[in-house]
Amino acid sequence: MVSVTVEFLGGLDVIVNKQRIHQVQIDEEGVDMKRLISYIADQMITNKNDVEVFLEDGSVRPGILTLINDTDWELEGGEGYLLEDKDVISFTSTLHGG
Amino acid sequence: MVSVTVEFLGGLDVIVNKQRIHQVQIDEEGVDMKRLISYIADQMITNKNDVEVFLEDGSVRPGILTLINDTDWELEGGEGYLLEDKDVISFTSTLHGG
Amino acid sequence: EQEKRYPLSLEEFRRYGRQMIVEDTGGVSGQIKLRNAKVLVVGAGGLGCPVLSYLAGAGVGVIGIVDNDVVDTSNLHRQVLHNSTTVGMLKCESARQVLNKLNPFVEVKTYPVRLNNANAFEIFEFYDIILDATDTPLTRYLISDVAVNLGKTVVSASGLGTEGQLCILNYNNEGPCYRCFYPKPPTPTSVTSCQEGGVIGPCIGLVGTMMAVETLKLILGEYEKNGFQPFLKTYSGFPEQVIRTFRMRGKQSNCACCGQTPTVTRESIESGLINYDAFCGSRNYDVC
Amino acid sequence: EQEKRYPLSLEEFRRYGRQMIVEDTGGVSGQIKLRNAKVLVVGAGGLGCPVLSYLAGAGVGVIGIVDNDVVDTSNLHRQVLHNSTTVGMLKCESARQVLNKLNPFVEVKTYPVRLNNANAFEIFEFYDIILDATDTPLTRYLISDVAVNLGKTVVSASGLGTEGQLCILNYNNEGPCYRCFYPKPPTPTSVTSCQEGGVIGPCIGLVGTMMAVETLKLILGEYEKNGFQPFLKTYSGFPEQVIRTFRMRGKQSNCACCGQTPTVTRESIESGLINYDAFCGSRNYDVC
Ligand SMILES: [Zn+2]
Ligand SMILES: [Zn+2]
Repeated sequence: MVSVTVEFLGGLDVIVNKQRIHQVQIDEEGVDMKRLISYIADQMITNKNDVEVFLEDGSVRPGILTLINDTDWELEGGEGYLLEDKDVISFTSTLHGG
Repeated sequence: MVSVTVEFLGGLDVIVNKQRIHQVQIDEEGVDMKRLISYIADQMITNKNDVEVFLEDGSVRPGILTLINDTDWELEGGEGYLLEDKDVISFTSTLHGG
Repeated sequence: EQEKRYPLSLEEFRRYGRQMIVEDTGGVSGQIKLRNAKVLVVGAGGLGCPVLSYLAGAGVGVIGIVDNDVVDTSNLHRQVLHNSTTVGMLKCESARQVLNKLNPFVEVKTYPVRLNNANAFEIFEFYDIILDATDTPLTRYLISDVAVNLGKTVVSASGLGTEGQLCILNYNNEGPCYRCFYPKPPTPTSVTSCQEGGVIGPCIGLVGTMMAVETLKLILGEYEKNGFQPFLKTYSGFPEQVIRTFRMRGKQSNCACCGQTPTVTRESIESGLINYDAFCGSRNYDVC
Repeated sequence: EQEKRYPLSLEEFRRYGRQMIVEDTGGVSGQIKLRNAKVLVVGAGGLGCPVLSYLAGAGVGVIGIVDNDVVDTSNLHRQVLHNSTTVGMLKCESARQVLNKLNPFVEVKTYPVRLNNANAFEIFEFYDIILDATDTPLTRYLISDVAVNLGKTVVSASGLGTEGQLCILNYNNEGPCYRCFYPKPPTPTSVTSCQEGGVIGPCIGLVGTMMAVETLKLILGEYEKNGFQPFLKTYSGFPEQVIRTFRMRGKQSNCACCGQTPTVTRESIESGLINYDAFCGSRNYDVC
């Protein structure tokens, strides 16, 4: 079981009831980022048409940055990172306006 | 014994060797803010003429804000607050330029 | 004719459309709040320049500017609303000319005076929100004291070098005032103003821009919606750009101005009983 | 005569004195670095306006502006360098007029063209630092790709609504480039630009002001002194003003542009082999 904070930034909150910050608890052992991502797609995105805003080919869509405790997930092991209690996982879409 | 981080912001670092962030360890029991302040005046301010920039009538000079873990020390008990390990204590002088 | 049927003119829809479609602004009703708002900016210097531009751009109905200083070449690295051709002109007038061209829908009132005990109430009364963009402790106490006595909210900021600070005072007559934070004034010798201390243009400009954001939030009712918690924000530009938010004390019941038995009243201020010069030490008052 | 004896003229001392006394600027030697610097700003919109003002104010020797758009009334709530009397004028020209008056010591070069595969190298070559203040993914890839191939550092920012993002790309040819962060472009339909999304003036302005601070730090050698760690900063204005700093990946050895076997080369870009339109979807390119 693991309990983490998940943030949807840069406008991404539109896919999760316009709520930026979510407390997420997953009652499984060894939850990695890959599992969290599928959990978000299955359990948290209310309108299933919005899943493609978040996922592409089974992974986080290009243009969305994924952060683990304010650090690029590439530096933390990416999809294989094992979640720990109190981790803060952030997804932010890249903005393009200027 | 207690080990805390002490920050000198808003230009106050000039009185402590121009170093903003200090790790401070005091080998005593029951260290409160009042003791930390006297410790800073006695042990950390290198030029004794600078003590009056930090202290007035034995307490932190008017115009300097004192924060305990990013919270106004007035909300945390002021001089009587007992330090805990890993606390972050910040002193910042009030700026007036515009 | 058209003005009667629609709350905003077509030209206003065109001008403000891009901000009206941002959900936080509240669309048409938010734009009308902005048009009905009257904001006084004390100081058209490093903080005041970006504040004035963005408030005028957003369509704040009336903007007052208090500043009795004239534009100097040494201001221009940070006071980017003014320019080399307005050197020697009153800053409030130099600013007014630019704002009138930026947005003719906004009424700009100028007060080329030094704010003091005698004139502050008269100037403040007309406005909803007061912005403290000045540079001396003297004026910071005066602005807060007068605003509390008139029941106005203050957005107060300051900056020096590469750093800045921002807070909201007397929010809705519920939040703390300047004297709640600083019951005793600093000794004059310990205060550095930008006169002597130096300042980096975009660092003070960033804090001024933060003031504009806070002012829009006040007008649009953002704090009504989400609640107000007293805070002080600090910005530093070097070595890394960081905003920190400190949670601050609330209104103090023993505050000399906003407390239960205030001594800093309209009478004591206007009569000169509260002597701001002696209180803070007699320093040259220059909005810079 | 005087120019020969002193590195700066008396007029320059007067104009820049207040920033030169800030320790972080490095005084005279820092001011000379600023005077020798050549900075290109792509986009004179919501980000570009404050950047241009503060860089000109600070005394950056040559400032180039790339923008082929004209000023529209709907820009003015956030693009506060322009005004109602320059509606219809090219933005780069409108900006140049203001900057020339703000600081006659600064040379302003204008490029009223749409940046593309064919002209980017020629324009970029003259400059030391490139600022990406544009609003489409297409241009963000193009700017990063060309800068990497010419060995230039990029300050890249964007904003929408009440939020913004900022990073430094290809820092000193050591840091990551845009493709290191985003190897695959987003699908066009998932991208909102300010064309449709709306934006609050001082929020995008604050991010533009952050760009100016980063540019001054690059010119003054701040990152040489303290070391560079790849980062992405995000700003949000509502409900609370916050800057967050994310620690980001470094240069990727498999990056198509800055990696060990690059396919995105000057030749492949200029020949049109890299098709930015197809790559990112064909969207209208408008710097707004
Ligand atoms: Zn009070
Ligand atoms: Zn790369």
